[in-house]
Amino acid sequence: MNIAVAADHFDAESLPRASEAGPAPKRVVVAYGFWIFLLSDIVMFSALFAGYAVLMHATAGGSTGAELFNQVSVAMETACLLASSYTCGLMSLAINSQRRHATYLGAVFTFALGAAFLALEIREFASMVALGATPERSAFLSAFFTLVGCHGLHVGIGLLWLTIMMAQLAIQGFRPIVERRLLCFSLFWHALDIIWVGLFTVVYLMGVSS
Amino acid sequence: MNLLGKLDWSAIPFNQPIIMGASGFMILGVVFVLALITFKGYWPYLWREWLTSVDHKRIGVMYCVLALVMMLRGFADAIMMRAQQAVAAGGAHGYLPPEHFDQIFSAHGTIMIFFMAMPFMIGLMNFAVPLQLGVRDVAFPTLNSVSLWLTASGILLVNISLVVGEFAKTGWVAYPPLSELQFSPGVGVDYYLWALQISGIGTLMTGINFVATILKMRAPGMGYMRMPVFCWTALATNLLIVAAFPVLTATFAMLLLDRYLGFHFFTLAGQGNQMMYVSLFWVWGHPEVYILVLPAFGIFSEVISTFSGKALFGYRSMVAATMAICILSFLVWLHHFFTMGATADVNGFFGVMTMIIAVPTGVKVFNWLFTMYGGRVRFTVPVLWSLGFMVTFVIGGMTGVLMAVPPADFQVHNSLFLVAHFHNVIIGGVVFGAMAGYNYWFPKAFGFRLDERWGRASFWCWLIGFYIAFMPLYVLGLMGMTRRMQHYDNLSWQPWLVAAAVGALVILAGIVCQIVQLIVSIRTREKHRDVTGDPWNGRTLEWSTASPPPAWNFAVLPHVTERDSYWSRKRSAKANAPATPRKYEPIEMPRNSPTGFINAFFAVVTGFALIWHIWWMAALGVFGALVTILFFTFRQQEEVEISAEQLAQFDRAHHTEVAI
Amino acid sequence: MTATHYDRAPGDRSRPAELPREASSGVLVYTIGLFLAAILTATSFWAANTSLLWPPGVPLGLAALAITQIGIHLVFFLHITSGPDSTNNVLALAFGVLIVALVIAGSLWIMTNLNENMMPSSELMNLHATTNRH
Amino acid sequence: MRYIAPALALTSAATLGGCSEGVLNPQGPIALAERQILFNSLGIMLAIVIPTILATFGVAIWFRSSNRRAVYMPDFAYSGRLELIVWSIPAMTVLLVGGVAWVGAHDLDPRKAITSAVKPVTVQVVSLDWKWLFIYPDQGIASVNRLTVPVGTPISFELTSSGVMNSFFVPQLGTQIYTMSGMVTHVQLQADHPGTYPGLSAQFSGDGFADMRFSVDAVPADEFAGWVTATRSTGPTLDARTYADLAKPSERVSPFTYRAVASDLFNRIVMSGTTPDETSQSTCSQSQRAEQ
Ligand code: HEA
Ligand code: HEA
Ligand code: CUA
Ligand SMILES: [Cu+2]
Repeated sequence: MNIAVAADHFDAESLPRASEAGPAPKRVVVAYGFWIFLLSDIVMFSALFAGYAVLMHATAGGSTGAELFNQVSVAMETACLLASSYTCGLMSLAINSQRRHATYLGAVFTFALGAAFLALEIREFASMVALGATPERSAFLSAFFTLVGCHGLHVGIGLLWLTIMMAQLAIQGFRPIVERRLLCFSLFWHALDIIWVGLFTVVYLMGVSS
Repeated sequence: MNLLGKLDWSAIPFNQPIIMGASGFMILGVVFVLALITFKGYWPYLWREWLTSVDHKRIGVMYCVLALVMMLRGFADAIMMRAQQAVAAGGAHGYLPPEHFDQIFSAHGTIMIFFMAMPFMIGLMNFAVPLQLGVRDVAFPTLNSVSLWLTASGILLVNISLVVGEFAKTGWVAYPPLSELQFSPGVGVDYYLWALQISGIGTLMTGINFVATILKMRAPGMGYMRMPVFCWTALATNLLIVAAFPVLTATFAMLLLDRYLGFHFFTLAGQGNQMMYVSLFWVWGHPEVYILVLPAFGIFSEVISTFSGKALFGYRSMVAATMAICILSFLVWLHHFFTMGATADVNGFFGVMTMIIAVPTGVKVFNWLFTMYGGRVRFTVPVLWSLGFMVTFVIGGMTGVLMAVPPADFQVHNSLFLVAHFHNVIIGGVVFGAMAGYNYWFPKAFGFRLDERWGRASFWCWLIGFYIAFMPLYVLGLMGMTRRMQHYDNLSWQPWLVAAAVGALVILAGIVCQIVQLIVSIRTREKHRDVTGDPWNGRTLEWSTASPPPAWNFAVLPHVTERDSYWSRKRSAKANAPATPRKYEPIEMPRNSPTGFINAFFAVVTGFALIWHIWWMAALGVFGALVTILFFTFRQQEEVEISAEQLAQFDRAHHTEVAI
Repeated sequence: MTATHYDRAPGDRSRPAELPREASSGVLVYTIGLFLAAILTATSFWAANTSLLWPPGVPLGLAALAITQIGIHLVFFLHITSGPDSTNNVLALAFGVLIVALVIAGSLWIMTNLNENMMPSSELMNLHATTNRH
Repeated sequence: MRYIAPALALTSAATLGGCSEGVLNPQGPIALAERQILFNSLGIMLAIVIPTILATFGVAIWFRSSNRRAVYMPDFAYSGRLELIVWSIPAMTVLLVGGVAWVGAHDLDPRKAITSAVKPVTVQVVSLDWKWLFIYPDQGIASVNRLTVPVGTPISFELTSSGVMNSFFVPQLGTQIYTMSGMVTHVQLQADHPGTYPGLSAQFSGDGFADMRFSVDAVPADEFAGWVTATRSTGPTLDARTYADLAKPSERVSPFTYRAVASDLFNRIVMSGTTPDETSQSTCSQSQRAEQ
């Protein structure tokens, strides 16, 4: 190889690999940090999932999942959450192109669908409690309420977060920091949907079939 | 409904002279320090420069100070246990009644692991990692401050338990059903759980912060294979934190739900499963011990190669070994309960997996050996700690592997043999590593070196004290003595326990030397002043800037072209002409923020309220924390600008022209 | 240096910073994702409730469907790709998945093993049944 | 053999302390095998750990900076050959010890029956706050804080707990095992020589833990039969009511025996913890243990 050419090449346009490019832009760092947080959150859920799987049959003579779960309600919850993930995606497109009204619209839909999900879930919990199937009844129910409730809590926090972000957007406009936070929010929201996929499969579907 | 929940005057143990004495002493100390600060008018300075600081170096120093203070508390506990076991033989019951002794070993274990060893390691990582990476701060500086202060909240709660109420009487692992309401109706376990939940959140955020920092914020040119080994071990450590701590949080949340809301995760009633707690606890617990020891491995790597005047031998092997330990540590947790009755296949599998960790660890030991081989080893204090580590840790590692053989563990599980093992690896590994790092980076942090003579004295006291204090425990374990015994009948154990107590006193001498070393060094700091910024002929980037480094670490981000780049730069620079004048550009640094401190205040309020079932106060605390965070997120200005002129001025004043 | 040399933020679609911000292709991606996810979800619910399938195989099928759907979400909603600028994101994800798998599989293995090994004897189980089940 | 030296060192250390009650003085086949495994593994590892320690001293001292005779090789930072050795030495050691672990785990599985011509004696163990109850289901008797067993006979233990977790451990007989409420663990042990051996709980269980000790009387078979007969003729009987009394927390209980045991009591104890709202639950030390 011609050394001169190589050196020339190096001086001119050689692009260092990402790992050698120096500190990454703030947007990448923030989103990556949040990505790591999401992974840790998923690990936390995995412990709850493990707990649920271990205690699934520990009903202590109380009701079983098959007796308690209402497939229709779960299907509706799933539909709400999936649709809200979609509107959240559309919202992030609007954010990318800095269209304020479209962003609000996306947020409103996302919020409404998320709230509907929560309402359905609360209704489901209430009906179970009315049947005497409270978390104090058995280890199975403790694990069920904790796992599903923890996801619901995340959805609730997401709704609160979304509200705050809309306020920030209204006050501060599309500042980079607001955009970064909105990016994190959409990551959060999609991750909740992913957890829900695991949840309805393991808890509601597998708990009923077989 | 009582406005103060379960809290009343009976929570304060007036009838227990030892506790009251200790707490009185502690309170006096705190009051004295606070009064001194007020009297001297230090508050504004402290608030501005430290409490609200988001500078990773300051945060690192504060972590280490916290760890140091907690070391004194943990050590006081240790001495009390040693004294108790030295006298409570035969018919004697010693001076500590069981309910007190039980709190002491639980508090000692909890404090040492969570509030001494971990803060120390996190402190050193905070201080050194961004400097080694050649960047100006961590990825999320304010979050970093929040982490620190949440850790402090946990520490405060644990110490409040000394005066108000009680601490857990369950051991540091808090196995149910013993830790369930049925068997531990007091607030002790709640102190334990909330303190660890709160500080655990802080630790998790540290983990996230450092993973993002190390993977996304390195000086230009610093590819993965050019990172200092300490950064690699820090990466592995923080990956472990991120992966393991959520499991602990979930497990503790389950126990809290059991205790507060009558759930049945681990209770006897309702078909709860106590074994699941044990399993989940160690899913976190085993990685935790590597969270402690991996940064220490990194420190030893830096120290040994620096003071041998050589590059680290087998860098790639070191990196591979570190990452192997990181993954393997999630595959071994059952070795903490071989005796629970799993089948031979399960026990055998986890036993073998455990031993496999000895391979990468052994590789590290041999690589350190070969690093010294062909070097010019300067026996400074950090090197002494490193050598003490290499000799001591292999013994502790060996007894660990011994217990990984299930049939052997059937005999020594929960015996003092086990206690000896883990003090052997923790003191010989983690504490020695902390000491090495402390002596190594102190001049970087404060601009002067620590006194060598007192440092040496401290090392020898520690080393000798350690062997006297813990080798007898191996023998006692084989003699059939279990851990956590408030008293015992077998008189033939007593001589060994007396020896162990003497050993602890020798360690105490070591700690005294440590403190004297610090005082002497501060007094004679002009003599030990380091103006070059590079007192050890260092290899990594932290030595290329001034000591103490400016807030921005590097006026111009260094450009890295190879491993150990500072060292090789120095070697080649000797021949070359002085570097060309640098061009400065203004930079932006994160603004200080009281968010962390205020948040921690509310965390303490919330934790305390939850422990004592003071619901209104808990709600207030959570609300306060939320408002604080909201306030922070709405602020307009995140950064302060530092002008090029300021940078140039600093560099001129500190002759940091050697810099890259 | 331009931003292209850096890794991409998780959740960002690969979009060089210089290109005009433009959304229509983005909508398409999300819509495909929604469509696929909806189909998979419907299949899952159907599989759990039908009597057409061999019962012991159903949980396995459900697991496969769930994993596929999670993949769909990752690709279409979270824009995870195999591109070099996404390596770090994928590696982190892989680490997370590995840990999740170890925690769940390990816990289940250990706990079922312990439970089986410690089941009270069969007559006990009868006692258990009489006291517990109605 | 190379493990003899450490074995000698450790044994002498133990006997120097006047101790004959630990795991280094086994009195049954299980403990004997376990001690052997302990020494073997230790020997294998010492063979590499001792040289490592010596090499650390040696290298550090020889390459001290003041030693002019030592060569300085600042660039000696990689050697493929050494690298290979560095990985393979611990790997080979682990292969060996790992083999011991795997085979040992199977060979000394606590549940595994001890091969013997003698028919095993079953003992049901219940850990209580803070004492031990031993039920002999076949003999219909029970004993507290003293376990009497025939020498040379495999003892098949079934263990449970009335409340918190404990660990049943007789160092000189080997293998400890947890006792947990609602569950039954198993271990098979045997005493080969007559004598009295200390037993204890190895898992912390609360304030009275330090006194949770018992003694094992290993006696010849005929003596054991005599003991059974004698026990049957004196003392109280153990049924649900007397058990509830016994289960109340107490410390330092002197050994005593029960003339008869309600059949199925052990199983009831096992189940009592798990059933909610059951009268038998009060047999757990639930309320009694609540201090203050
Ligand atoms: C990090 C962990 C750690 C450390 C350092 C120690 C240090 C010591 N420990 Fe601890 N110990 C535990 C973790 C630790 N221990 C745990 C987890 C348990 C189990 C608890 C349970 O049963 O649940 C336990 C239990 C335990 C017991 C109970 C044994 C039993 O169950 O019967 C005893 C008995 O004496 C004991 C003694 C000591 C002694 C004498 C020291 C001392 O020798 C060492 C003193 C250590 C220090 C003083 C800290 C390090 C000092 C520094 C870093 C100095 C910094 C100073 C400057 C920079 C100036 N320990
Ligand atoms: C920093 C902390 C730390 C570290 C690094 C380790 C390291 C190891 N530990 Fe330890 N351990 C603890 C802290 C630690 N441990 C604590 C706190 C507990 C008790 C908790 C409680 O119950 O309260 C515990 C308990 C514990 C147990 C449970 C025992 C029981 O409860 O009965 C076991 C069993 O396998 C074990 C094994 C090991 C092994 C195999 C290693 C290995 O990583 C060691 C590897 C190192 C070496 C082997 C030395 C160097 C290698 C060579 C020179 C190569 C050649 C050597 C060989 C091939 C053998 N540990
Ligand atoms: Cu209580 Cu001895
Ligand atoms: Cu471990």
